[in-house]
Amino acid sequence: MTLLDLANPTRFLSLTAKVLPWLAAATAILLAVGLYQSAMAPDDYQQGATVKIMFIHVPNAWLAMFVWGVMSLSALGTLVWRHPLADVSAKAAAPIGAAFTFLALVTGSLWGRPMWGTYWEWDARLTSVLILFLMYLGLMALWRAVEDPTRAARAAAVLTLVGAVNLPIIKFSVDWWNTLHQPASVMRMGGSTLDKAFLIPLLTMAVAFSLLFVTLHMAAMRNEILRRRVRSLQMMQAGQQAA
Amino acid sequence: MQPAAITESRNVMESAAFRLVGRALTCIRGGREIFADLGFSLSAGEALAVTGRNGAGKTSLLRLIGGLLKPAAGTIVLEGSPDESPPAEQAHYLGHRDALKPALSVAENLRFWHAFLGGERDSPPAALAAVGLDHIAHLPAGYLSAGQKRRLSMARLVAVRRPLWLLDEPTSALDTAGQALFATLMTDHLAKGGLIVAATHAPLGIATRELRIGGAA
Amino acid sequence: MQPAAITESRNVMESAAFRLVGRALTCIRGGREIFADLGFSLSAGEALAVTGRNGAGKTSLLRLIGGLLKPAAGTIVLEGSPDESPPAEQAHYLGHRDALKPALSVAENLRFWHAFLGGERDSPPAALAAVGLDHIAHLPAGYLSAGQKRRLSMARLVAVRRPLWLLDEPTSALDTAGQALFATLMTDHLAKGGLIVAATHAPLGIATRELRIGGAA
Amino acid sequence: MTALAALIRRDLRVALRVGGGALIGVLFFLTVVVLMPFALGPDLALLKRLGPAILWLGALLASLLTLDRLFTADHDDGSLDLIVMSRAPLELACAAKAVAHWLAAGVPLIVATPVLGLLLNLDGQATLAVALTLLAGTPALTFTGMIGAALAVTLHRGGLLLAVLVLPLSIPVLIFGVAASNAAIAGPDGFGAPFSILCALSLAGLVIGPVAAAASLRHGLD
Amino acid sequence: MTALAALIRRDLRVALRVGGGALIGVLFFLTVVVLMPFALGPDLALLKRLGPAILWLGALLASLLTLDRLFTADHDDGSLDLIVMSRAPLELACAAKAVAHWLAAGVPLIVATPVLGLLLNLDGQATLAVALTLLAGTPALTFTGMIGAALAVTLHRGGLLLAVLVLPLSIPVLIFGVAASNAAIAGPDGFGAPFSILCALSLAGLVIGPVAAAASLRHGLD
Amino acid sequence: MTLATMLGPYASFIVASYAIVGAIVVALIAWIALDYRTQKARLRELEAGGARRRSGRGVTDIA
Ligand code: HEM
Ligand SMILES: Nc1ncnc2c1ncn2[C@@H]1O[C@H](COP(=O)(O)OP(=O)(O)OP(=O)(O)O)[C@@H](O)[C@H]1O
Ligand SMILES: Nc1ncnc2c1ncn2[C@@H]1O[C@H](COP(=O)(O)OP(=O)(O)OP(=O)(O)O)[C@@H](O)[C@H]1O
Ligand SMILES: [Mg+2]
Ligand SMILES: [Mg+2]
Repeated sequence: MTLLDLANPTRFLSLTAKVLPWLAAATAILLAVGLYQSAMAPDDYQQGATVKIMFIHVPNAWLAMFVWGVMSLSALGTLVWRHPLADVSAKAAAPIGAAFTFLALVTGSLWGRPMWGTYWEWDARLTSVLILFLMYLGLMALWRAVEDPTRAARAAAVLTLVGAVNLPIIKFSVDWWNTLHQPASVMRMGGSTLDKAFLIPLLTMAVAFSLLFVTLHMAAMRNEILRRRVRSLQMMQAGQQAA
Repeated sequence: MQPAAITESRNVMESAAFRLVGRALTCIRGGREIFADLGFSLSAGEALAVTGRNGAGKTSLLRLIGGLLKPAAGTIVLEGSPDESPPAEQAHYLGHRDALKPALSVAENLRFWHAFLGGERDSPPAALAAVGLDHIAHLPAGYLSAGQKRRLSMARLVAVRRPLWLLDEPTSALDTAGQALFATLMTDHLAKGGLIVAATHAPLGIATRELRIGGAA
Repeated sequence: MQPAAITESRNVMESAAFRLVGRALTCIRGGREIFADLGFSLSAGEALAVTGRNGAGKTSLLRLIGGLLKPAAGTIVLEGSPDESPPAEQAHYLGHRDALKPALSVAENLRFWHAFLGGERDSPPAALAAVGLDHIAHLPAGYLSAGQKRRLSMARLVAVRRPLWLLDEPTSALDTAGQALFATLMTDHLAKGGLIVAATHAPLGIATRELRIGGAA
Repeated sequence: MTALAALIRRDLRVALRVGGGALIGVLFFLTVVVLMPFALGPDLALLKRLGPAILWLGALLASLLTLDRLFTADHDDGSLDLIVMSRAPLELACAAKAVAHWLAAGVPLIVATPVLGLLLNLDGQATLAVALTLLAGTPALTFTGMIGAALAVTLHRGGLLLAVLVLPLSIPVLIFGVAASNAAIAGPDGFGAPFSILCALSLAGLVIGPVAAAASLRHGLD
Repeated sequence: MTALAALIRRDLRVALRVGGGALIGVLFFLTVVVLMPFALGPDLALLKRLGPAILWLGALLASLLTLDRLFTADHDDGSLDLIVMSRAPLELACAAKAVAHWLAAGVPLIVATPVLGLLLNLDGQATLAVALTLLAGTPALTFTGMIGAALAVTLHRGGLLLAVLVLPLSIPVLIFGVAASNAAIAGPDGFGAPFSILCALSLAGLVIGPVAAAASLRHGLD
Repeated sequence: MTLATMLGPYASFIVASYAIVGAIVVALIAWIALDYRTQKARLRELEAGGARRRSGRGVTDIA
């Protein structure tokens, strides 16, 4: 099994059909373990039980950014190598990434209310995640708006790459802007010295959510391939009737 | 802006034995295959009339040659081109849309394309006279009738010299005199060693070879 | 949206002896006089071919009849119209521009005009079939070739019945089969007592009277 | 009636398809609102104070972004000729087009207001008040803008007049809209007066807009 | 070179004659500024503090308004086909079009700034600083917006969808533009850093914009 | 010991965040599964209707 084999959509379908159940099972198991570990995790001396939100908030936030990275790679595949599976991968990833971003926002807000006393703050990190969310939604709208998938793929690829350049700039500039106007009122635990009691469930959950992404992405890619087959069959039928 | 005519004595078209060759072309648009495995070849001084039913893919073929569409398979080359440039850069494309800005005058429109397209050129006023529009050079292009717009597009072919003409139903909207005029222009162009590919439903008034595209609609 | 055909037995065109009469028409556009003192008259079942050089004023005359331009002098009336309505409301206008929205499908485009124009109507699917577009009814109109767009415009003439047809170079972009089809449609329309005024440079394939507009360009 | 309903349906469909769908309107306002803190700084109190103005600016922008081609698009593809010739009175056809435009560009804003209110830290009642003023006032934006859109067809060089005429016309709408919203946020007392003016502007627009647009189209076609 | 100069000259001429774009932009800019005092209430100090932000917001939104038909207009009349086929590299042609657009729509904004500064109670030096940042930053707005304009051709889409795609891309420009202006008003010290970043953004846009636009046009024509 | 006492004063926030994550993840899975079914069904329908993918088109056929 080489990468070239994977390039063939039919090959991809049959291969993933074998892999998918195992992946799904692994995801389920790891998620269960992670959930158990987080339930058992002790309260933080400062944050109390709300620290439990961290175990879902942080993986979602990480994935929100990771998925854009996956889409950027796919965009390169579309523009540079014209790889048909790259289009499929980019399109399938967008809604999943948007969902993770949404969850990072929601869990963050729900954590912010007890911690900072407000659901929303125009803080640097929060704002850049919101922008990320908007960009996901824009990209999904773009995919939806154009019937012809190859045409949409190229436009989406250009936009994804420009967005990939832009996001760090936003993040960086927003940081800068916040320190300029007022000191960040953000209380962070800092990724530095996290107690093992929190670190282990967090990492388990992070791995579990990553697996969840891989599984969902693969399944969504399969759907997308099928959708394109349906489309080309429909087109061909129209052509046959014409002839 | 572009003052006078640039009339070099050297003429690209005469100096090179051009041949436009398309091989095994397949065109897919909007997910539907328009035509497959189409081939043609055309030497300097020849005109090819592309015919076929509505929706057969005549316009699509012209756009493939002009590089405005990418073929799903196959190649198009202009053999004998001195500088290896793609056919698009050696070609004039006269499509359904006239590439005119209604707010600019007739003369301004032509002068723009004259300056923008570059290469060997004749003077714009002479070109306007050649298509019979010199008396309305100052009118905004938005005021022109359908046939007058077509004539203004034709003026572009005269003002800027390109060896390959891609013409999409060039005589539509032209009156009888206009069609005769256009036939003369094409004959001249061919005599100078030019090539013409024209999609058409009506006779062009010149000797042509015919490429019939199957397909339906 | 518009389910089935509305085929009343009463037919406006048959019941009234229509006559379209233009008297002493002068048309001024952009400050220039296009034509002056033009008159014509046309009875039910007759077709008038308006001819003339490019820029003579053929399109302008059609637009005068359709009420899209106001004559500087003269009148145009549809005599024998049952309800004193202006010619515009009794007319179909088929201009150079196809009045199609590229984002809507072929069927949606036709259904819209069918519902919007109102009056006596036939079913849109039947009209699509009549012009040979039924197999691509679901395609976005933006995907159509030039001739297919023209056919879709023709479908409007079939789907909604109007006694007076104003046609501006109707056969341009149509293939041979399309032109024959259109000739049949026009013959049918005339046989039912309709009127046709068509600006054209090419023979229409039906018996016509001719109105030649002088002018130049 | 069928004719007008068909026109509304078509324009809506085109707007949604070309603009990317019904949700895009909401997304657009979200984007505009998210933009504000970047310019104004992350000062929640200030944002809250500016909230209504931001929402109203978004409304104006959304209607301008889509209005300028309201009639020119139909003119360019030849539809306008047929609409003018049709049996439906041109005034009503213009009104129908305006309604479709408002549904596609105005309503999403009103629907999105609660979400945006959250981001701008407005409380429930204030959000409701702003939504109400938008509901009352955005038709006025559409109807005044329509006059400019019709002029743009008439005068081929017409963008100029479009801008000169329309934007000043919409400034009163903006001012009263913002005033009414601010009044509602401050307390229920001052709300009535600007709100009724806003309604009056919309009603006046409903009459004047289509009539003026139709007149300009009728005289301006060529 | 002649080719590109001709393109710039043509686009400028069309813009000035048709009038629409540039003037709508300036008037919208004006509207945004005029609206602010009403939104903020009679707080002159606050108005002055927010001045640069308001001007920058106005500039961003105004450029959005005028950009969307940058390429679609050429596509609709068939010019774009010829431009793509021509011997001038498409990237340079795109850049030329952007330059023309900036001259027609961006420069008037900068020229209008002093007038608007008066309305916002900015003193002379502050106004100058804002105008300077606009001069350095609006090209970046044009160049990022250009990507959206090219996508509009590729996608056959327009209106709000494009605004949604383009606005997030222009956020950094907004941030640094406002930061530089504020710094200039506060004192000459902090001005350098954000201003040079703004210039860098414009330069980066000068490269990325035309390349991305050309890529999208090349793939997207049909 | 109820959930609320175990999770302290902010139980509702914790439960809500877990619930929302759960709901969205389930929704994603359901959407993907449903999508798979509909595509499969449409494919079967089309193939029953006589449409057949041409072989040898290889990679391009999904585009
Ligand atoms: C809507 C609100 C919020 C959003 C959008 C958000 C977003 C993010 C993002 C994007 C990350 C990953 C950053 C990185 O790894 O560099 C993150 C990590 C994190 N967030 Fe949040 N967050 C929000 C609210 C909160 C709140 C209220 C807290 C706690 C008081 C919090 C605590 C954390 C922690 C502890 C991490 C891990 C930090 C690390 O990896 O170093 N977040 N959040
Ligand atoms: N919008 C306009 N404003 C001013 N003058 C116009 C306008 N449209 C056309 N004209 C002028 O009116 C004259 C007649 O135009 P018209 O379109 O009626 O000609 P036509 O007979 O249809 O020509 P063709 O055969 O080319 O279609 C032309 O000389 C043209 O320049
Ligand atoms: N933009 C497009 N997207 C998808 N399909 C298209 C597009 N344009 C044209 N087509 C389809 O491609 C086929 C060929 O179109 P083309 O315009 O090449 O036909 P043509 O031979 O020029 O016809 P005509 O004689 O009507 O001009 C048509 O069936 C049409 O539906
Ligand atoms: Mg064609
Ligand atoms: Mg004409």
